[in-house]
Amino acid sequence: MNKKKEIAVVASQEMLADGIFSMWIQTEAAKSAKPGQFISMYTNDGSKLLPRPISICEIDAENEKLRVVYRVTGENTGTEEFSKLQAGDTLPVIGPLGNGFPFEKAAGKRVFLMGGGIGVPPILELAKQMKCGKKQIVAGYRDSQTFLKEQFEANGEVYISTEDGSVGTKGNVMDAVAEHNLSADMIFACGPTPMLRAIKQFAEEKDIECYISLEERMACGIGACLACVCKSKEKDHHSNVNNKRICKDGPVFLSTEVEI
Amino acid sequence: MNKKKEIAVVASQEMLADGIFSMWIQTEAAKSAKPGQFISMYTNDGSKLLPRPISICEIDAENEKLRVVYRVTGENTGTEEFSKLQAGDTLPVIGPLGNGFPFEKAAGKRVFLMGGGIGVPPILELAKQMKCGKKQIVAGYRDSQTFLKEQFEANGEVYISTEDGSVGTKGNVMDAVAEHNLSADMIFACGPTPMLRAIKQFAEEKDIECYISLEERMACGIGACLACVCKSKEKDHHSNVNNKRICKDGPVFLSTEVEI
Amino acid sequence: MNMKVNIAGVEWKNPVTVASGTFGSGAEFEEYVDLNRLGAVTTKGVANIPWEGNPTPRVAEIYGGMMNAVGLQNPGIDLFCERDIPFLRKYDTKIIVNVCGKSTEDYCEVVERLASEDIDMLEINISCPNVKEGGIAFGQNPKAAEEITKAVKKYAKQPVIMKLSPNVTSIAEMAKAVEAGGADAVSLINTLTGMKIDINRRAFVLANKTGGVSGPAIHPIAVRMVYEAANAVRIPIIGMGGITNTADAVEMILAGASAVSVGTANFFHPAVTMEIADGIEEYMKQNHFESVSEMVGLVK
Amino acid sequence: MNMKVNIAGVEWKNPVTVASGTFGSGAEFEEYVDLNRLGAVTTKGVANIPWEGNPTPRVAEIYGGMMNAVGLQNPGIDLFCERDIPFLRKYDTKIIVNVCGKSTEDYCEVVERLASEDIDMLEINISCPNVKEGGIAFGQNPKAAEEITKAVKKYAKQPVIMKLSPNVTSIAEMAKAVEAGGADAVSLINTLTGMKIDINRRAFVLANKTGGVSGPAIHPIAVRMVYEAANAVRIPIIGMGGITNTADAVEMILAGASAVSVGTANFFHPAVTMEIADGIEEYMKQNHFESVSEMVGLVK
Ligand SMILES: Cc1cc2nc3c(=O)[nH]c(=O)nc-3n(C[C@H](O)[C@H](O)[C@H](O)COP(=O)(O)OP(=O)(O)OC[C@H]3O[C@@H](n4cnc5c(N)ncnc54)[C@H](O)[C@@H]3O)c2cc1C
Ligand SMILES: Cc1cc2nc3c(=O)[nH]c(=O)nc-3n(C[C@H](O)[C@H](O)[C@H](O)COP(=O)(O)OP(=O)(O)OC[C@H]3O[C@@H](n4cnc5c(N)ncnc54)[C@H](O)[C@@H]3O)c2cc1C
Ligand SMILES: Cc1cc2nc3c(=O)[nH]c(=O)nc-3n(C[C@H](O)[C@H](O)[C@H](O)COP(=O)(O)O)c2cc1C
Ligand SMILES: Cc1cc2nc3c(=O)[nH]c(=O)nc-3n(C[C@H](O)[C@H](O)[C@H](O)COP(=O)(O)O)c2cc1C
Ligand code: FES
Ligand code: FES
Repeated sequence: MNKKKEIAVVASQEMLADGIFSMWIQTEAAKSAKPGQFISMYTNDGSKLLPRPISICEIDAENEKLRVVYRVTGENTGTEEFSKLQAGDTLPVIGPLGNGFPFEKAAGKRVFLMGGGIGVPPILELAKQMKCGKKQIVAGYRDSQTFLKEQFEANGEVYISTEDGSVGTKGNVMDAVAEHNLSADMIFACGPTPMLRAIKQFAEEKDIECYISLEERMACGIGACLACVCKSKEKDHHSNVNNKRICKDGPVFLSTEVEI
Repeated sequence: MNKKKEIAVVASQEMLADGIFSMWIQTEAAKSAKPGQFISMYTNDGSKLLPRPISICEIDAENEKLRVVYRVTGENTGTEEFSKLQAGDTLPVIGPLGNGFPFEKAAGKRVFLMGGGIGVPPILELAKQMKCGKKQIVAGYRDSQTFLKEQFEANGEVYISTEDGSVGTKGNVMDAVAEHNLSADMIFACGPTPMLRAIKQFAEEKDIECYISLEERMACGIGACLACVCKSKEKDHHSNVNNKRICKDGPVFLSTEVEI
Repeated sequence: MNMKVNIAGVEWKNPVTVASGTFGSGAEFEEYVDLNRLGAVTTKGVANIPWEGNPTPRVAEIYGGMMNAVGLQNPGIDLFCERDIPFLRKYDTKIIVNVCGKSTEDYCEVVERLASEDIDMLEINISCPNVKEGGIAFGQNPKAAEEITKAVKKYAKQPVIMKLSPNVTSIAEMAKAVEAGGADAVSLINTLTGMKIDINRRAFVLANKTGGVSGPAIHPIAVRMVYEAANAVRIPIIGMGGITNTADAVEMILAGASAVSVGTANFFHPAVTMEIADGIEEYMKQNHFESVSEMVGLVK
Repeated sequence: MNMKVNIAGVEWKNPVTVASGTFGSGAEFEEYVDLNRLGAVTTKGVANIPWEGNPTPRVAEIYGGMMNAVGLQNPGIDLFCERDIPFLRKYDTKIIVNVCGKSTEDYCEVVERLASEDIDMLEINISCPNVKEGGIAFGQNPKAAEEITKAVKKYAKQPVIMKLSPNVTSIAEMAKAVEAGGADAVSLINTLTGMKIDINRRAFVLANKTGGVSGPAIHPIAVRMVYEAANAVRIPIIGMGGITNTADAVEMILAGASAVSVGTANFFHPAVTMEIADGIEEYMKQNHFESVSEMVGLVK
């Protein structure tokens, strides 16, 4: 009984790109957070009761602050409500949740850190904390609004892809890998399912150890409701069927463990 | 099609007494408002959808501002939410609604303006606008927190009753009338039903023209849903039964018209 | 692009009407809504004689919605015909008269009386949970629902919409029963029966003890029932229950409703029906629908 | 003052348990809730063999609540007995095992297996709307409900709570049926069947098309059903559906529930059950109740 829902306080909020917001919040969750974990963010509107799981983008453990970067998905959504919060406003959260990236395993290795779209933000804290041989950050965006790019450049070699070709390689992160003829011993990736599917296939073909962060609708965020499962290759020890809970057993999985 | 729900802006808010708040709001509704009318105030929380009908306490038509004075009825209520609003915050409202006090009829008469509890506030604008022979304001409170008393004193002769006897007559407004041996040709009253019942009886016994402002649960506030009816003596022309709508035909009724 | 819909032979200019009992006979909303913008106006239920309705409190707020036990207060068919029909006829919209009663004879009397009136459709409320006799009794039993439909159809000169209760095990069965009885259309859902207790007074919040739950809280249940009914009958469905915005209305149509009624939302957003009519048009444009009927029941 | 309640011969330290499926087997909530503070823990439904459950998405947010179609994923009775019962036994709370199945035989197999286990009560879920076979079929038909109750009672060594579906015309009739079948208690309500459509993708939000609606949105419907059931049967009632705070819980008890289960609220307020247990105690103090049973069904 050491965890609870907490009323976090917004420290700052800014818009990074069209519909993409960055928020620093004051929360105890920062003390124990790891890259690749997420927090459940709750609205202050009684009609919207379920959590919005949002990945941790940066951690300032000392000052007990977390940064989240998120996309407003539409009108009258929870994320739209979040985007209107200002410094001093409150925000109920639970976290940190999930397993996080096993970045210790990267020591000495040549690594791809791959992020696509709104999967880019969690890669930042990972890039900051990871110690490895060669840190190759491959970030895929829609267009020239390459949010967080400067911060990535301070933390590794950066390759950019954009769907419209306005910056870096035209196409997705795999196109950037191909264009620059990059290679790696290990992959950490977060992004839309089609991107993760391509990365998983690439990694398995080349026998690269690959960790991917998955997404699913959640209700509890803590492993109790069985809403957020993905298909696992083996029978999961908890569920006794071929299902793993993304919120609790993930969101980060070894690519060979799961079917997507 | 000249009316609409409007997003009013809070101009100021203060606490007048324990759990009693006063708020000035910027709203077009001020332009046409009359004493005894009310506004429907809506929460910003999607779980609480019905209006909170609140009487108009003061009108500043020129600056398009209205004052409401209201009681927070409990935790997690709409009125509690209102009490947390600060200058600049928004508040959806519809109004002005209802008929208001027919105060023109008071010209030259000796009048009682009677308010009890949270029925005191609407008496203020009435006292300010009413022109009459003798303006006797009788206000009943719970205890020594006699909110709005100073403003009443600037607008007529003031008699106070308190339930605990800490200020003025111990008891209710009728006790104050008795103690001071007051008399009148016309009464305007707002307050809890038992008080209105006593006033109605008093007025009818003495054959005094008496207007009382009633309360009932509302859903539409504009006369469409038939939620807020009271029993009327005669068949109401609109309903064709012995019911009148408090939101539309009232909230102010000639005491002999209604049964309470 | 065509916003028109044809409900049992009656052409509405758009698929948006109001739910009975939430809009009076339109007069009170005249200041907030241009009634010409509605496909139809559905009136508050009317009986053969005036009804007083239930004691107050008649409404209560609930989480994400409300509960009512108005009990079908109404001025009776005579005053209704004299005052409300001429009022509505001034507008370019269809008139749907909602009919209530305590016995088959009551319903038939009103329907017969309306046969000679200038109105467009009849909606027969066999699903009001707030009156002791009649109403819901017909609405929770397929045989009784079929019988009353047949009886009413004998007297009806206008197309008959049967309004169904959600307080049943199988809405599909109820829809089939009224279709078998000759209904020209069905509307659903009426309110779900609920109860609220004031724990401080230790008493029911509504004088009637129970009331009908409406508003956004019931929307997903309504969508499911519209879907089930649409898969059970061929007659058109007017979908309602918690519709509060364009998305809710479109959802109902995609589930199988040929038109939609907006109820409780009128109380907290009086202009909502106009916004929804515009919103549906906008949605159709963006998604390249030529007519409303293309959308009806599209999601299977 | 006495917070204890006696449900079919089993004494709980207070009237608060969790609704099946919203609390796992307690392990995941151990970090958020002191399980010793609960009158009982009701486990996620368990079947004779492991079930995979439904495809994702399995949940959707709805106005004032949620919809789920988890489809009773569970590890099967063997792993359950081996792992979950010993885990729960570490705590000073009663254990209610929720049982699901696709056929009478399935249910009986699990119940028989549990006869020799150290658990306190059985809750038989005949009301899950999210699995094709079984479940709801028993829960929407009084005869079938009575029969399965009888069958299960033959094998049961612990008191049997029958869990009822709200998707019925008469909850009173269902409660009477399971009472006639020998049920020791009833619990209600399970979820109301709902549907949500994504109008942009023009597809169902849940992979299962329909799902069970839960959360505050359904609370007034649940209170009404508890009231109706309480007036129909003598066996105790465990009330649930949208309980989110102390007032909601007290309301259920005043309506006729001897104990309450908190479900969906755990998802957005993990410590809610402890707060409600404290809140009920506080309410009893303030209102001078000596025991919970004095409050049960007090509002008539
Ligand atoms: C582990 C994890 C990490 C995530 N990290 C981020 C991040 O860092 N930044 C970011 O912008 N987004 C992230 N997402 C996606 C984010 O959770 C959704 O975009 C967000 O919940 C949508 O909420 P809404 O209020 O905008 O939409 P609404 O439509 O109002 O949401 C309704 C419900 O659906 C759920 N939902 C909707 N879309 C998704 C989705 N894609 N995944 C899960 N639930 C969804 C919501 O949580 C809510 O319960 C993450 C998702 C997961 C599972
Ligand atoms: C014409 C009129 C004028 C009023 N003027 C004032 C005023 O000037 N100041 C003031 O403090 N109060 C006034 N009231 C009472 C005020 O409307 C209620 O106290 C308020 O609605 C309670 O809302 P809540 O959010 O605190 O309570 P909640 O318990 O959250 O309310 C739940 C629902 O019940 C309704 N409700 C609860 N109590 C009442 C009540 N007494 N009358 C009507 N509806 C109620 C609410 O409007 C809401 O729809 C007036 C009522 C009416 C009818
Ligand atoms: C205050 C009120 C009064 C109602 N009166 C009637 C009525 O007279 N006849 C009828 O068939 N339905 C009546 N209803 C039910 C509505 O027409 C509608 O079926 C129901 O409220 C669900 O829609 P909604 O959630 O959009 O309100 C009433 C509903 C409310 C809230
Ligand atoms: C995610 C989820 C899973 C559920 N699983 C079960 C289950 O396994 N067995 C069961 O009898 N009820 C199950 N239910 C129903 C709940 O136990 C409860 O009856 C219902 O949700 C109403 O209560 P609530 O509104 O407090 O959640 C489940 C509900 C939810 C939300
Ligand atoms: S969201 Fe409940 S188990 Fe993952
Ligand atoms: S509140 Fe609807 S008629 Fe008065």
